[in-house]
Amino acid sequence: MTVTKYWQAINQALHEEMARDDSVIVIGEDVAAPGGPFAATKGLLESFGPDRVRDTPISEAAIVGAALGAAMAGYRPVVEVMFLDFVTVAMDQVVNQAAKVSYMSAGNFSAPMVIRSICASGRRTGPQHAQNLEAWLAHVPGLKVVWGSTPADAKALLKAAIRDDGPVYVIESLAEWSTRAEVAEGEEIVPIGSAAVRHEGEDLTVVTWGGAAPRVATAVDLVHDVSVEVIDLRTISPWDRETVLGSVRKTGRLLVVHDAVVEFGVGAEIAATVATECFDQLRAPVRRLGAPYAPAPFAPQLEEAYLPHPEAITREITRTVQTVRNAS
Amino acid sequence: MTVTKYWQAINQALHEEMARDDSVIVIGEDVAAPGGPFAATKGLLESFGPDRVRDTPISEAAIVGAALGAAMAGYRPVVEVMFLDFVTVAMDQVVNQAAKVSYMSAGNFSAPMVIRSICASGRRTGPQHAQNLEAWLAHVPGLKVVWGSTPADAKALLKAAIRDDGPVYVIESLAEWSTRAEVAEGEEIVPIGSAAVRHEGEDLTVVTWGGAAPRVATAVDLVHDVSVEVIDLRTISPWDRETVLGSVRKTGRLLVVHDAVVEFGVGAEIAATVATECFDQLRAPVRRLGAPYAPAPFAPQLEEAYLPHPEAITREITRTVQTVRNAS
Amino acid sequence: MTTTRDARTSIGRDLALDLYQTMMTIRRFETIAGELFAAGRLPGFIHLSIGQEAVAAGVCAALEDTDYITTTHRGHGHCIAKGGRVTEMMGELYGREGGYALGRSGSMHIADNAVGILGANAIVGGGIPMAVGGALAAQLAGHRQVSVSFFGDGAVAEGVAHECLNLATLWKLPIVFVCEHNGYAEMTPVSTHLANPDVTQLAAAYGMNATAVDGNDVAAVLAVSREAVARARNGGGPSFVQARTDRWRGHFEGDPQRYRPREEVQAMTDRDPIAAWRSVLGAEHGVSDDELDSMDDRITAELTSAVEKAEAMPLSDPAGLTRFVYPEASR
Amino acid sequence: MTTTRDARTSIGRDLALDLYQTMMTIRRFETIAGELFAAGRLPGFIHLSIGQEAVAAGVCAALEDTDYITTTHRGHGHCIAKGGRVTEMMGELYGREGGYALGRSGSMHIADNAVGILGANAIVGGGIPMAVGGALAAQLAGHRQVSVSFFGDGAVAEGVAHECLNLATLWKLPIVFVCEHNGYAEMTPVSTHLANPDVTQLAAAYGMNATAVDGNDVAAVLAVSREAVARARNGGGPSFVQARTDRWRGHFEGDPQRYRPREEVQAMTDRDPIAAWRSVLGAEHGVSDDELDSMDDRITAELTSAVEKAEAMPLSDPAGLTRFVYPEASR
Ligand SMILES: Cc1ncc(C[n+]2csc(CCOP(=O)(O)OP(=O)(O)O)c2C)c(N)n1
Ligand SMILES: Cc1ncc(C[n+]2csc(CCOP(=O)(O)OP(=O)(O)O)c2C)c(N)n1
Ligand SMILES: [Mg+2]
Ligand SMILES: [Mg+2]
Repeated sequence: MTVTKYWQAINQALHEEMARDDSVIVIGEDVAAPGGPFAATKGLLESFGPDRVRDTPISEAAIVGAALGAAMAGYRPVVEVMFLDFVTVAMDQVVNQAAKVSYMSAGNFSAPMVIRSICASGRRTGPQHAQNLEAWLAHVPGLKVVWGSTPADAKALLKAAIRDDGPVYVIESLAEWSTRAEVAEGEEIVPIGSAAVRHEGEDLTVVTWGGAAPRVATAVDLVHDVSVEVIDLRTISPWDRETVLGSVRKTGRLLVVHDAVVEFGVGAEIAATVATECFDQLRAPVRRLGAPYAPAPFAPQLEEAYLPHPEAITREITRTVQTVRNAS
Repeated sequence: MTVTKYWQAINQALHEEMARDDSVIVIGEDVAAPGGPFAATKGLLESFGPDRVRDTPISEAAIVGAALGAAMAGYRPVVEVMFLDFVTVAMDQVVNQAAKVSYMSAGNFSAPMVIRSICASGRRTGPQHAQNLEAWLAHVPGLKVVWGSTPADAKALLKAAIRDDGPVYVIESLAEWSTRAEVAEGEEIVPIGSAAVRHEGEDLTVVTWGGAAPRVATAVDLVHDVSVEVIDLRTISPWDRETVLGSVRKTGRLLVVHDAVVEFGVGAEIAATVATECFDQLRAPVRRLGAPYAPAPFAPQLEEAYLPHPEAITREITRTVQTVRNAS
Repeated sequence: MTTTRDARTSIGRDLALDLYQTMMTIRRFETIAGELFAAGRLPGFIHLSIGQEAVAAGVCAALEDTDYITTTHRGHGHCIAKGGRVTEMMGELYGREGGYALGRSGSMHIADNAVGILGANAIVGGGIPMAVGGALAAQLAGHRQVSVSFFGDGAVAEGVAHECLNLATLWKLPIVFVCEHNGYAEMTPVSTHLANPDVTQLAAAYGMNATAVDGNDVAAVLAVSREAVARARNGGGPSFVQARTDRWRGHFEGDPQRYRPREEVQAMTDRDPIAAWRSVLGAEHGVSDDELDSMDDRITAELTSAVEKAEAMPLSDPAGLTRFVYPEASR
Repeated sequence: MTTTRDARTSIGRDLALDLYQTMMTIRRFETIAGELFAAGRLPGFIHLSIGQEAVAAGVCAALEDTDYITTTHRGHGHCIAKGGRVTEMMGELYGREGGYALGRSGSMHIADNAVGILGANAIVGGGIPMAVGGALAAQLAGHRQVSVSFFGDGAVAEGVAHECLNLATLWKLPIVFVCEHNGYAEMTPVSTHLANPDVTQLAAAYGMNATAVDGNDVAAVLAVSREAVARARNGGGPSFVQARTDRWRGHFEGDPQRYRPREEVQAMTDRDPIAAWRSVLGAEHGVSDDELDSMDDRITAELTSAVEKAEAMPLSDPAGLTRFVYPEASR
């Protein structure tokens, strides 16, 4: 274990996987010579050379598709689509092509590839650079979606993603870029699909992930009268139903907290599933906390109000626990 | 009232709105001289001339964006993105640009434009032509999403969409293309955001829309022992919460039926909202019926099994009504 | 433009017959598919390349099994020419368990790892980046494989095509872009969808070799393809081939084609690539009409058998509906 | 290339001073913004166009208020040159209620209907289709307005740029595509991102007039812009202008620029478009250094006041967070 920053953990994962497996290649805008727009790919070019580490033009559709073709032909490309918002120009390649290759060929081809994007929520990047679009990706059969909220998870999930035989979308939090924490050297892998229970509790289950997870942690530290169980989903699709449902069966209450717009967000899937599966155990209505129905605003005071901040989370925790079932 | 086919109703809406308002223009692939790949724009070129009705290259991003620019500059473009699956190549223009123009300019600009796409579910068009992507669009603040399941609604919603001052995504069902029903001539407008109660009932609320709505209607005709209230959402975003919540408060049960993949679909938002808002009234767990977690398959027997068919719907209706609350 | 005479001289009798066989197999496959579709036996939509067979045959004759191709909604011909198995193809058109994709995908998504068919594609332009990726893999592996992307004139208006031309040139990838230029994007003529209908000029602007060829002349297509493929194999980077050809049928089967006069299609049949090649076979290789007729019969028999086998295949099993959403085995 | 001498002769003293004033306003606006950013007073990221001012000034001097522009993440200069108000711009950079977008949008999304700024854009290539749409509206309305899209060399690799070149040429739209070619896409040099760095060749292939110009020579930029704008106004369709220029700063403020040697930036300052124009003003229009210095002072004063006003603006009000998600009033 060494103390490592979030971005360095990502960097380590790339270094380790490229060293381990010759078929891993890295392509993207500014990833080679500049070492990545935010340094995540630093040193890869020097270590693995210009064939395996390539700067690309600003052509997200072509580079995602090229990664796909290379994956079908035996490589394990890791392609960087710088900000998650930019996947909008490569959506066909992600959704219609990469995610469906295995299915459409009945397993004759597979697409062992990773797409990495930053989500910049909380960094004042404005309406076209701070979207939380994980709900779109999760709605696509065949595409796995992971998002580590800690340096250790960012690293371990990326490694798992690279080793997965299908396409995995890896989201990374720019707001956590310089967060330091203990990270294992070498072979720590978080299996895709496994959530982490960050905090055990009895009264309420809070499910969160990605950019919201650190704010949930802060909030939980502020709450003293409620025993909160916090689950960091880590994998958004396929999500860890067992862990979440098991927890809600115990606590009887659910609050989902995410940075995406509430409406039609990932929280809806989790809340709806829990509402169905834990119907008899629920002691209070399932609740969701997320961004209001608006694009991500730029100004700090607006973005603060937009994203679920710790005070709002504690308020919602209290509110959820205080709701009592009326006669039905 | 005259009996009109679904596609003719769309065609009428376009004719009437172009005649009413000079600023309405129609652009898209094959929409002018050929009269539309499926005849929806038939006769527009002849009636309104080549300036206002334009065939375009296969450049969805450019044409959606051009429609946006023209909308910002005072026109009301109706742009056709042939199949809903193809919006993946224009997603930036739809989501980052059109949907956000009003917000990003604090109202200095608006984008009164319509994007029309066919959803071809049920027509054996395979994994890249039969996706139900309404959940993506609904997750985008600023974008309204409507989907008429009858000729009358297809017409009235399209007219409302054209008159709306913001961007509206209009989805149309290819499977209903030749369905005939009574359609008002002229000024029938369905306000965006208003659902239709297709069938009143006491035991269970079924919420549906688009391609699934006709199959729900068939199913309900097959069910005799349960009193079912059927709501056709018509507008997916912003959806008619009052009508749905009011109905579930009465029936105590909810089943959402849609053709999209269940996971992270629109049904999740409705089920989660109902689970929260009608917690005290729910007599059974909210349920969702939709496509399994797989791309849309091609073969008829596979697609039949993939989409919620009437028998599956009746089974789910019965199941939902039979569930009883256990002690909690 | 390579002249037909130059091109022909490098083609021996066997190869000449192979080219004929490929073209005729495509023609018959699609004619039969069209009939089956009209008879209501095939679900969905199908798009035929009748009239365009020389492009598929000529290009693929320059390729090895290990080379890659991607193609389009109008891709039966390319798949057949690249070595795709007609029975599994037919089974897929029928939506049967014995089809290439167990009926999941239909006519627009034929893929076969064994012969380098990375896939047909129902998204216009959608397959081009995948071919670039095949070329990238080939370059990385040092296998001297070549990747070919087939696409139509309509696809040239999709931005992703240009991204690929730029990227392939920058990276000197072993790829050949083959634009099958039939003058239509669905019902829209090229004059309405491309500002410059000579796509070689767009491609050449990136700095790659770009050649126009008569796409109805299989020898000419083969000649330019060989040149382009050799360039790619030798590290010379990408090439662009524009093959002008004719779509005899509607955009899809059932298309009433009100947007063009009957005479236009009539004139196309006068440029029939197969009839033309039949004459060459007779005149230059002394192949008799009888020999060709019996080859035609063998082809018809093979395809009739493929249809019979497809009809005998079980329907795709809904129990397997969610199989292969994720890959089942690791590589 | 239009020679500088030809270009200059058509510029009178007033216009010459206007061009200077525009360039200097951009330079000072951005210098101040850079300082404010370094001091931690501006949130988010900002991208400066210092060194590129002659493109914005030269192109926009050929435009009317009613003409449209779209621009990019590096768009302050274009917005200022098109008549954007510096106080509202500064307020937006600060994220204040008095900013153009009430603080919602920041530096990369300045828009102003009153002077035809359809918007800056944070998606590379994302604004180009919008400009095409402005041109479409102009064409439909018969207003003889012109639309200009500013974008960088990096944006040329985005497919949508090509879709727009094709569409605009097909429809003969009144648009000028202005590629501000500073040789970099973020940290990546043009040799790594464009197969053919001479973008005029790509544009010309569509059949439109495409001209390269020294983007550091404001007179030359104005001259080619006037030509292109006149062509557009007279129904002659689109033009393409490639203006080679220099980005003196990092991609964004705070970029350590390890990817290029200091000398490269040093050499750029020797090609300073403003210094060059100052000499012209002196030599050809007899404008004294004093006159220019006092103009500089007035500009600085105006911008200092803009900063003061911005600092005095209330913070954006979170109560209005969801306002304008849908347009509030019908047109
Ligand atoms: C992204 C996308 N847009 C539109 C379509 C609908 N479409 C299918 S084929 C076609 C025309 C293609 O023309 P071309 O590339 O010339 O190929 P051809 O059909 O002539 O072989 C269109 C518009 C599609 N499948 N994908
Ligand atoms: C679709 C998309 N991809 C990537 C980016 C990240 N990005 C912002 S600016 C930029 C470089 C743009 O280069 P160029 O077009 O030459 O403009 P310049 O910065 O040189 O003015 C990149 C890659 C983006 N904003 N949008
Ligand atoms: Mg074509
Ligand atoms: Mg640049």
